Amino acid sequence: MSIIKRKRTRELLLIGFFLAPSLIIFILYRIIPLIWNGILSFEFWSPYKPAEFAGLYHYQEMLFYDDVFWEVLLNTVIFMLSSPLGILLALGIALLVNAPIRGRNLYRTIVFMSYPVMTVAVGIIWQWLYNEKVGLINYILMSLGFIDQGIPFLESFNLALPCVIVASIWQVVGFYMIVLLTGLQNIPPSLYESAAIDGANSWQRFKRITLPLIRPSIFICIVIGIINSFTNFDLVFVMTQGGPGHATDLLITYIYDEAFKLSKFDYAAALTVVNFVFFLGLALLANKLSGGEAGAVETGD
Amino acid sequence: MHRYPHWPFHVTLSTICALMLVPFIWVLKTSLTGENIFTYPPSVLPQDPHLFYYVDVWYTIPFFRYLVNSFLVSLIVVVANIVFNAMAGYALTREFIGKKAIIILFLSCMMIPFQVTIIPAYLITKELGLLNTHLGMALPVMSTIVCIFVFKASFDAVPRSLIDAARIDGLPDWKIIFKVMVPLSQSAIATNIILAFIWSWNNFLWPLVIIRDQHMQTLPLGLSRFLTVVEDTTGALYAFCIMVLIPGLVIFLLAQRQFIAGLTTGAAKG
Amino acid sequence: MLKSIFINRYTMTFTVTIVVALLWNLFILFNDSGILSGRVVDRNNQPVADARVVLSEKTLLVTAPRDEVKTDQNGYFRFEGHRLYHLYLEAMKGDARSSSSREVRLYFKGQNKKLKEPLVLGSDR
Amino acid sequence: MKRYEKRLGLVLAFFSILLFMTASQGMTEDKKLTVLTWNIPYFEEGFNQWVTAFNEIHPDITIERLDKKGSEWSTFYQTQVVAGTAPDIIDVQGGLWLEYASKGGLLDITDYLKRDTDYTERIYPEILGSWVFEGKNYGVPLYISKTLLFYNKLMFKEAGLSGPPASFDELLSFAQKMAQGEKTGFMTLNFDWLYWPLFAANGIELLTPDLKKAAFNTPEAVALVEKLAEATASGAINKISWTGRWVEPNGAFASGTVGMLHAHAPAFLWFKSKADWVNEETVGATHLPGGWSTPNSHALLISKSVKYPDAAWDFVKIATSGAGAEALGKGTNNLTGDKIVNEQLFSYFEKELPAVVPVLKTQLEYLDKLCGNWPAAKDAEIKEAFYPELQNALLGQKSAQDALADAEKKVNRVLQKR
Repeated sequence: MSIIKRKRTRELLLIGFFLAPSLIIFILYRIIPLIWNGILSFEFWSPYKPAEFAGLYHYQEMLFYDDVFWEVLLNTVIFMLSSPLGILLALGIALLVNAPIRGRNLYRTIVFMSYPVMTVAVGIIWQWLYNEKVGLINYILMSLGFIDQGIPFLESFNLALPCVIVASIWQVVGFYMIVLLTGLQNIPPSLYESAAIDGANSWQRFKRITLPLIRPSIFICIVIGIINSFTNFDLVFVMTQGGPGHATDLLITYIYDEAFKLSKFDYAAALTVVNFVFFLGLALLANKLSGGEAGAVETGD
Repeated sequence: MHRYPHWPFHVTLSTICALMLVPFIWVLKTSLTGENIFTYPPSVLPQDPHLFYYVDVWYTIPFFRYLVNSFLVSLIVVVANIVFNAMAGYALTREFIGKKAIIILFLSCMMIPFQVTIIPAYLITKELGLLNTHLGMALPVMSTIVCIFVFKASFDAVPRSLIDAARIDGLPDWKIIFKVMVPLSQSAIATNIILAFIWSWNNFLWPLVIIRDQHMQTLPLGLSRFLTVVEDTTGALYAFCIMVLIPGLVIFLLAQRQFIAGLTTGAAKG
Repeated sequence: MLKSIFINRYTMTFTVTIVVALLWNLFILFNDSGILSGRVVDRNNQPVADARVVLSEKTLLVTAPRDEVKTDQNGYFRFEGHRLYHLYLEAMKGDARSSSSREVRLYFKGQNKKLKEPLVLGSDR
Repeated sequence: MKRYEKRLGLVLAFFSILLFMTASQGMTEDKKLTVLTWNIPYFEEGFNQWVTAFNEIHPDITIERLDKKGSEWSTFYQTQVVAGTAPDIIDVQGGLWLEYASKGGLLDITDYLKRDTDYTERIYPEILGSWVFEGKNYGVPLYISKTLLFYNKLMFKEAGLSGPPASFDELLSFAQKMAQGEKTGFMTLNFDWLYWPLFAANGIELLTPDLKKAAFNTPEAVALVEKLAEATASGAINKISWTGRWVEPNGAFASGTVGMLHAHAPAFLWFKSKADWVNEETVGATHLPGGWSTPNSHALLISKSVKYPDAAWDFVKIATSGAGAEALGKGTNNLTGDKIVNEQLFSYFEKELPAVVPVLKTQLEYLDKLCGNWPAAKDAEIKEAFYPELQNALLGQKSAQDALADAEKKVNRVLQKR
């Protein structure tokens, strides 16, 4: 009994040791800042003044008076709900470039390439692509005779957000692709071989083997999609600055503006807390839907 | 394996790639001609392309110095990421009390965007005495949750029988990781290398805030030199983007060769 | 096992990059005396002797002269020791000027270069 | 079997050496002043001249120079303020300083200005007045710029127009005449309050004179916004006017498809270096009908936390007057706040860059008709409350009436809030 117990303690120590470096980094750079934000959200504070207790002032302000908050929250949710499109596209691409075909390295590189490009420059290019008068998309549409007049994509309240989402999918699809590709790599080919012997067609093989086994990767992608909806900051910042009106403002761009443009750090902190609670709830839901434990799977052998 | 025609793959992938490349072609073209993007009608082929904007970039900022700094920081980040994430990822494949709590903690850490942590993170880094250092730039991204989960997924996929066999052989845990799990998780390592490198390489706001010394600046910070209001530096701006992009692509090309289906079983024999 | 750490595709790529960079710098070392030579001719393609050739640099749209030489009797001129990579040349003699300043871009500071096309004096004034 | 262990060992050893190396780079504290400039990284030669001149009076103080681009400038500055290491001398654009001044983060320099009359007399009083908050001076002009109207003479000729518009209605009708296909007639920059001259020209005030309430919701304003929205919908006004920053509008004007551009003076240098066709004969520079303009000048201000205020003030004087100001003017192709230096600069530009002279001349005219520079403590918040609503109206999402009413409500709330 005691041997087992000792072994168990040792194992726990080991697990603790393994988790420690990552945990320390996250506590320093995530948890403490979150607590800082949490405290700040109940205060009146600016870099120049000592803090004063504010109670729920900022939260009341946000929930009852700030209609922009609700607008950007809605935008963020729309942005997030669009992420499955990107994931599906990426899954398709990942399956294709996972096949043993010639030149797949090239295809992978091209698809991935848009992810590491600096957003500042790409943002300007996207703005031009969407431009009403001289943009490429309108030019092509007009040359093909679909329209007579350019469509003001980014200047339209209804089209601006979808346009930013398309650009964002363009940027992030390569990222999804490699995460999914990693998942596909984890599937032992022997499973396919035995399934093929059993006479399963490719759709059945996909449904019965591929999909269940890459569930963890899909979970990661969904989480990334959620995160992306509030960290995809640069692209919005460069392409539209949240405009027109607040049509493309996301929570994060709004928080950043409130904090650093308007020096309302206390209010931004309250927004941060709400943002955090909301998205944590969603991530936990995703965790639950994917079978708990960040989408763990047991390989059946 | 199975015989099927390859051409539908090529057709589909070529179409996708062509679409993906459109914005990129303009980046490349502008870096070679410096032309006005807003010219109408748009032209696909560059006129009088030349490489001199790249020369401009090299000399207008201390490019080499920044390159070395970026490289050092990324090296720290990549190595730390592989080690720390593999360790944490392995821990999460084991059963222990509070595992659920740790997973939730990790998930919640992901939900805190970097932009809202700037001020406290700065103060913490100041307390640690790491302002203006490579390590200070690297520290916040030395372990990343996405990659921990990538590792966890890969480790989970390692056949139980293999681990049990190793354990019966009396191998301690850390040996199991580095002798059984890691060799079987090559694609996870590759993903880690690629992502950690790119995140660190493109990191902009954090180095901007904590670095005051000219000699410690990293490449993305050179960007502002090409966005001044009084002179047109379009060509140099895009050339700069390409130059910053290339190392990331090289790393991708090198690491992605690990993505070869069938590795798991192949290695399982040994 | 040492082999696998030190010789793999990462280190190989790195080494090759370093070697190429070294070779390039070696090349620069032997070719950066800042020699820029060329010729000045008039509209009838006759060499112009004793013309002033001004080498200048543009900083934010403003031209700043950096050096000046005169052509020999065959119309040849030669600058030495400049440290520029983007410069402008203009030739003048009396009232005649070259039509517009010639832009010269180099691959590194002070790259030695011989202009193939001569500067044409008084082409449109 | 031992491969991975050794590999790991080597990697870890290497890693720890790296850690040690980077951690051991300490920082030294000495007597120094930090100067934070705003997106002029190319301005090095002149900056070093300032430092040399400064070190002649204060040899014991070193100058640290930082430069940040507009979008990150305030993020950097405020982080430093919180950490207690605020840069001492800061170069600020537009109305951002109001926020800091109203919260007590900036040094009051009124007494210095009163003491050093030989300095103060050189500076344009109207421009110096731009950095007065509640009766106190906080800043002095580093370089001056305000909005003006650029017009594409080639497009004017094509449309049969002879000269710049003389009235606001003419501005709109000219714009309408030039709009066709990919071409548009008019475009304005919109960041800060750069579009406000359009409103000022029609007699619209943003706030009441005591800055306590919104004053813009008038029938005239509704009529104007309706007119602008109509012109925007018809293509007379380019839509980038209401969404772009400066790269896109300037780039569009440089491509030769925009008839008139309402922008600040530095825009000229940018699109001139962008497009070969731009010169005195093809691009005109004039005032908006009525002469109204929004200043977009940069000022040097001093942080409250400065350790050596007298020395900092000396540096500010060196940088903004005499030889230092001249270096700045030549180094950035701008005019300065120093009257005497500007005369020298004009003769310099006439010789070196004649195309810019007519543009710069406009910068010193109509100094009595500056607008969009209200000394309201909540300037930035008012802007955030007002502009999105205006965008709604201009891009046809809301009626002008509704948008202005909503904006009025929001602006008043900002002004009443603590």
